[in-house]
Amino acid sequence: MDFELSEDEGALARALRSICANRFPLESLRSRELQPDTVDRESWRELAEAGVFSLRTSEDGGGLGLGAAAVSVVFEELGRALVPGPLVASELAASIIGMTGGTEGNAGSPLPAGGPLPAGGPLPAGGLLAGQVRAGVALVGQIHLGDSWERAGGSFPGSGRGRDGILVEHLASLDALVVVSERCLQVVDPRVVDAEPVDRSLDPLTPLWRVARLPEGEEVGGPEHSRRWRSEEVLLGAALCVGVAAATLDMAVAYAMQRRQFGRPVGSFQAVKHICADMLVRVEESRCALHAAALAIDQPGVGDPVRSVAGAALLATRAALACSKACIQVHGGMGFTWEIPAHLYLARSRVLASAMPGAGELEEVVASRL
Amino acid sequence: MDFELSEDEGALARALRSICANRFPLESLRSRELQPDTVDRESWRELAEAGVFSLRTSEDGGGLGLGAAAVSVVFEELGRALVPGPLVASELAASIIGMTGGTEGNAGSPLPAGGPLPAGGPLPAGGLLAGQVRAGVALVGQIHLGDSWERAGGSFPGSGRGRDGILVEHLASLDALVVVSERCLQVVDPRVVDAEPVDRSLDPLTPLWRVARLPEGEEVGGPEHSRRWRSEEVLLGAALCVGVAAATLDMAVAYAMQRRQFGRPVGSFQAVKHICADMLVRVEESRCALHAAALAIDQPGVGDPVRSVAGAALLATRAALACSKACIQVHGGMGFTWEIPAHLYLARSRVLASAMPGAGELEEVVASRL
Amino acid sequence: MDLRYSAEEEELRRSLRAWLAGVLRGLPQKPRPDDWDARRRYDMGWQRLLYEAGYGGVDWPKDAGGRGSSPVEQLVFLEELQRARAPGVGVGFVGLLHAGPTIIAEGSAAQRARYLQPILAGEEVWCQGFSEPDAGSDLAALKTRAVRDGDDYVVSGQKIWTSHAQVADLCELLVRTGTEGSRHRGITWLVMPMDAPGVEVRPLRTIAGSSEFSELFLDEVRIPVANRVGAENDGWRVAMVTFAFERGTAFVAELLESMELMRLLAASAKESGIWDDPCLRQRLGSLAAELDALWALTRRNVSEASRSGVPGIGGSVFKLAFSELRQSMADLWMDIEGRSALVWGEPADMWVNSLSRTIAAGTSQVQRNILAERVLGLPKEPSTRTLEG
Amino acid sequence: MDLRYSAEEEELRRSLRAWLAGVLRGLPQKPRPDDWDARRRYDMGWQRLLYEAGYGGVDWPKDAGGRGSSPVEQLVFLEELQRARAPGVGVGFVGLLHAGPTIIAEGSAAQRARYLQPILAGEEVWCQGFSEPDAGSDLAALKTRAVRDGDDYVVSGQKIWTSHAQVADLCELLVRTGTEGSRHRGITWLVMPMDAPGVEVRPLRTIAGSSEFSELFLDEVRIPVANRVGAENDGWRVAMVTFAFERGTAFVAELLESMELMRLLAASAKESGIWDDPCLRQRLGSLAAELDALWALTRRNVSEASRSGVPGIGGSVFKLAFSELRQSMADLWMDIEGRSALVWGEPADMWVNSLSRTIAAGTSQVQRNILAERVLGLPKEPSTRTLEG
Repeated sequence: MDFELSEDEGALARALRSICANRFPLESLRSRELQPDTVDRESWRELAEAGVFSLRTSEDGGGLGLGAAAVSVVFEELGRALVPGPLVASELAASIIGMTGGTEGNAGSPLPAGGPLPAGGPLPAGGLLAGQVRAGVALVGQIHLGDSWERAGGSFPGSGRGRDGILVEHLASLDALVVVSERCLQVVDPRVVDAEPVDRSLDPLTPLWRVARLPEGEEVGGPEHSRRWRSEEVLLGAALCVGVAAATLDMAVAYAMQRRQFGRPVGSFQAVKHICADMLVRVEESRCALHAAALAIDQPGVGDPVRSVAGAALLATRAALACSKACIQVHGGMGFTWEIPAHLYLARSRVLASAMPGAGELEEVVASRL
Repeated sequence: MDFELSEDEGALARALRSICANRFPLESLRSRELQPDTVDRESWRELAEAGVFSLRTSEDGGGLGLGAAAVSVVFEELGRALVPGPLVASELAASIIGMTGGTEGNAGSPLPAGGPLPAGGPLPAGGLLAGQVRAGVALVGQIHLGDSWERAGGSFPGSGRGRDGILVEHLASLDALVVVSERCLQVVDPRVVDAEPVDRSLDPLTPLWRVARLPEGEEVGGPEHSRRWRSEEVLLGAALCVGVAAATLDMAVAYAMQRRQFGRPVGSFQAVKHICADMLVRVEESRCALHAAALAIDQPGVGDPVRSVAGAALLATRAALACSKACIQVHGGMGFTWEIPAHLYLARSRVLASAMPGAGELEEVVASRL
Repeated sequence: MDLRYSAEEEELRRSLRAWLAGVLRGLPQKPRPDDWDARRRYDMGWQRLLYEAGYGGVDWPKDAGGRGSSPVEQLVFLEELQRARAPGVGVGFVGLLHAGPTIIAEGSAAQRARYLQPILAGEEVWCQGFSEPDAGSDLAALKTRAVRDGDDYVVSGQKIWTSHAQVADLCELLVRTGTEGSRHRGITWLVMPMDAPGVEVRPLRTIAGSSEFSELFLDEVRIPVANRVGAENDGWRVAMVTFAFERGTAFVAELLESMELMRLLAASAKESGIWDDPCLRQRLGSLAAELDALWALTRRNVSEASRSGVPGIGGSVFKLAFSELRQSMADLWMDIEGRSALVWGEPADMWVNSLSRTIAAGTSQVQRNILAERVLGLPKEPSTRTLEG
Repeated sequence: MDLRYSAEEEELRRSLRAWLAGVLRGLPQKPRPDDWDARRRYDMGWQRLLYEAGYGGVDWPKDAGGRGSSPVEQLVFLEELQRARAPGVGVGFVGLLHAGPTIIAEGSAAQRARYLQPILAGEEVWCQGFSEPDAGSDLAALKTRAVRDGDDYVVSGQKIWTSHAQVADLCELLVRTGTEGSRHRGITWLVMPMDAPGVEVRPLRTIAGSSEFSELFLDEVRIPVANRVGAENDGWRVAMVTFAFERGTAFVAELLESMELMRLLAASAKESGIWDDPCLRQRLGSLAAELDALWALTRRNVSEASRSGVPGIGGSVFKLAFSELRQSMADLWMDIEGRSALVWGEPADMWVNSLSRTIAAGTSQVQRNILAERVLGLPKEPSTRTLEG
């Protein structure tokens, strides 16, 4: 047993951190705030080329053949850097549908990597995925349709239906849209979706569209794929949350060292120290839970994947929400200005949490596996 | 509107505090720890003579004719002083059954004030209560029998049934035992109850008996009395809780001023200050909620008595439990010694909370009245 | 203790209710949050209506042009306004609740004559220039300098968190006239006309995306010495004196609005079916119980203020508890809305804004220190004592 | 990252399991908590059995008579002991986990020869004389004085929170040999025989009513200079060196026991029907998820210790989180028991004892300071820095 990051995993994390620092520096992200297209396709291509979306694709299939643990390490970095875009669905499309090789008949028509979709005509659904995912540059979004996660009263997780109808993230940037239902996975051409942009989204880097009518798509996976999709998207979401929590801890500590009040750094006050210490506990706990959950998927027998994924998601969403809030508190008045990016993490935490089952549901899952 | 304590109410509180300081100093209470009889009948008589159990009895009936507000002020003091004994049931017996004048036929046989019950023979139930309560010295305990408060699984509040069967407090000291059920109130002679003492009780000042068999008693009140009993015992319990919380705040502050660590009083450290400040918030909130609930009973139209009593009970039990715990924390290692009385408040908080509906049930009541 | 209102208080309630029923029908539409000129017109128009009906300064003393009502009467006034969903104090806030009361208490006869009536009549808008970028929770560290030059002070520096500066006519300004390091002892309170040369207003965007606050840049602004309220270097005391004017009613409108929100959330949860979730019901019940307790605490504070003239300890207790409660309420609302909460709207706005509550006007950390030191009597931290001495 | 155990680790598990299955059948009954002589016999008897089977000091180095196992192997060892419900370390705690490792690291050859083997073989019981009434969280303030007199130190003072002093043969003692005010720099580490004249043990009753701890009163106790471990005035460092020996496994037994308790609570709630309450289920689920996370954190700490030899930051994080979690678990248990919890028993005992967790071995307040300062690098408080400098 060795639960420390292996050399390869450490190298992967460092590589991603460096790509994010180069391609997604906060200043350049912020220049796209509140715009309908917050994803820079060139940077996305670089992520793809670094293997972000093909980590779990088999080596035969052009991927790296790694496991959930490696992906959770990578997604923590993406969360930490606030990388905008349909990260989770794009990875799942590669690792789940990509691995199926797409639906029959379309597999032979891959699209040019990173290029626009051919105008008009029917969507080469499975082929699009199989092709582009291998090339690793497709932006794939998702929608959840009424399944067991749907809650009475409208709100429903995944990119789902709320009081405002179904909301989809990043629609204008997407190459493909996966519709997830209990029965199957379908792929829809985002250009034929009847949707209107939301006036203002809570997260300035996650634009939203309200879907009025969703056309029938091409089926690219059955109930087994659906189940896997829904379970693994929770793991990836948890990884992004851990990254968000870790980033806000770093920000809070840096500010507490530099900002002075009452003649000394605010970080020397016990009250501020204790806020930071509690953040640290949340980050460490949720990261360890995340890695244990990923290994429970990768290594049969080391743990209960259902229980540990639910537990990791519970702690990670809590950590992201609580730490991003605490980060604003440590920043005092400055934390309440748009200029300081603390609020971007807060908003992102909500976006990520809203794509998960609620805390009560996750707790029920854990309790049911005791 | 004037929500400050009136002069009379202030005088009542001061009088009680002084009686408690004289008759129930902590040292003398502590000499009775873990004994089967923690109630000193002489001191109890002094409480009774000060009107503690006849505050709400009409002036015609020999009482003071005051309302729930006055009783809540008095019971806060009793809670603060950790006065042991069946305070709540004794007050309710006076204000609820006493007011009925007892059952027919027995009203004319009051017992000598404070004296023992006549040995053997049938119990002059209503008469006992009517007589002794007027004299104000009866020690009246209570038992709750399976009503809507009973929870599946055994635990049930009031002096009720748990995994260990029905537990009664202070049985050996009682003059009468009121059995509360949904249908009626009955009085039972405690000497004919088949019960064995519990080896060790959580609260060293609240001895317990496990009841094996409970004889049928004399009916002294109908469903209306039962309902009132159960609602008002929650208010009185809340008042005791507020007192416990207030006492632990005082103790914690006094210790924090005197104890030095790292060359300064521990109370000068932010971390300790913040614990104390949070205790203060709980005490003030729960006391205001308590008084508002009492007035909602006394003054029709000023509030919803059901909602406000439930809310006050919720905040007061939380305050007692949280503050007594925080008090131990502020005392550090010393708080963990038997010698320092902090743990007595902690144990008493549990005793009081266990006589209330659970937090979830109280929250449901409040929510249902929104 | 008596929670019943007296006959006079009930009479005030009846007449207010009648007046509100009439006047509210004629009100124009509420302006958009970022149309500052319209907001000024709307809020000042409403203040004018209150003034003409004799409600212009309910809590102000009669000799200052107010109604001289007791704190309890003021509570009735605020309850009725909230019940009728009347407009709030809006951009009149600083004038009516802070600068005005300061001038009432500490201003000269001439200053009272000049400044008070226009506040009551809805003619002049005030803003507050207290906080600075490096003097947040530690207000005594402020650096904006005022140098005496003949009959003027020449003021340079920077202020932050100034509400509705865009439409303000006057600013209550704290400046340093003492030496650097003089802390509380070298501060002076001035009235600054916002159109004075050298005053620059830069709206500050908050995390809610709003422009409620601004930064003020002051570059050699000349302010007549006659505009000084109180003595030179005595401005800290002058600024603090207003807190004595606060009679426990500062948060009444928001508290009542919070209680209304709980009812709405319960109603909407019943409609949508999520009311079937007992954990949600219990969260709601718990928050409602705490709101009820804070409403009781408010009535206690107001009663104490009616007797003693000052609100006592309850105000600090209230602020600490209410700040955290608003955050919990907002969290609950966001959870109930689920995915819909990602569209910017009322829940998101409340959620994001609730975060400023544990920061603004003294962080919750500072509030806890205040409660511990001033109410419970715990000793100050050695280092802070040395600095504030 | 790899959570699978190696073939060697699995082999250790198999042989341990086989041995435990046999040996546990022959164990006498567990003594009552207040029968100290019986407890000593029981715990030392068990240690003797472990020793004879080669498990006497799993984590001790081979040249000190131990098994020299890796932290991961130690984890396997602790897991299997817990799984088999084997006895805990009991009164052997201080010798095996603190005094022994200190002597291994800092003792002379003669001291190693004299003290180590009797610990492993279950022959000598140790206790710890570190805390004092006025030196709790601030251990460096200790006052017990040792004055050199020929070949002896003469020691007078008072110690508190000494576990199982009633049955201890030896005491690891911290005394002040430096000047008053020398803080960390004037402390010396001594081995004190408990039967030395002048040593008085007074059991201390805790709020749980137990006699686990005692006060030690030392009145001119003569301790040979030969009993000093490390140099004079270097005792602080000597005492701290043991922390490096801690490999993240200190709380493994309790953590595993906590996870077992969650299973039992769930099972009993299902049986009694309160499992139908979703809020209870969710509270249980939330605590179980956090326990799972702490189990993951433990495996991370142990892995780190296996590589680097020291446990890293995880240990402090673990202690802070686990202390509060134990309190929440105990609260839940008490709530589930309801009225029955008023009869003293396991839930009450856990509930009351859980309160010491945020106090003992550094209050949670001190733990947070440590995390903030040593892990996150936040500056020390000025006053504390001056004193500890």
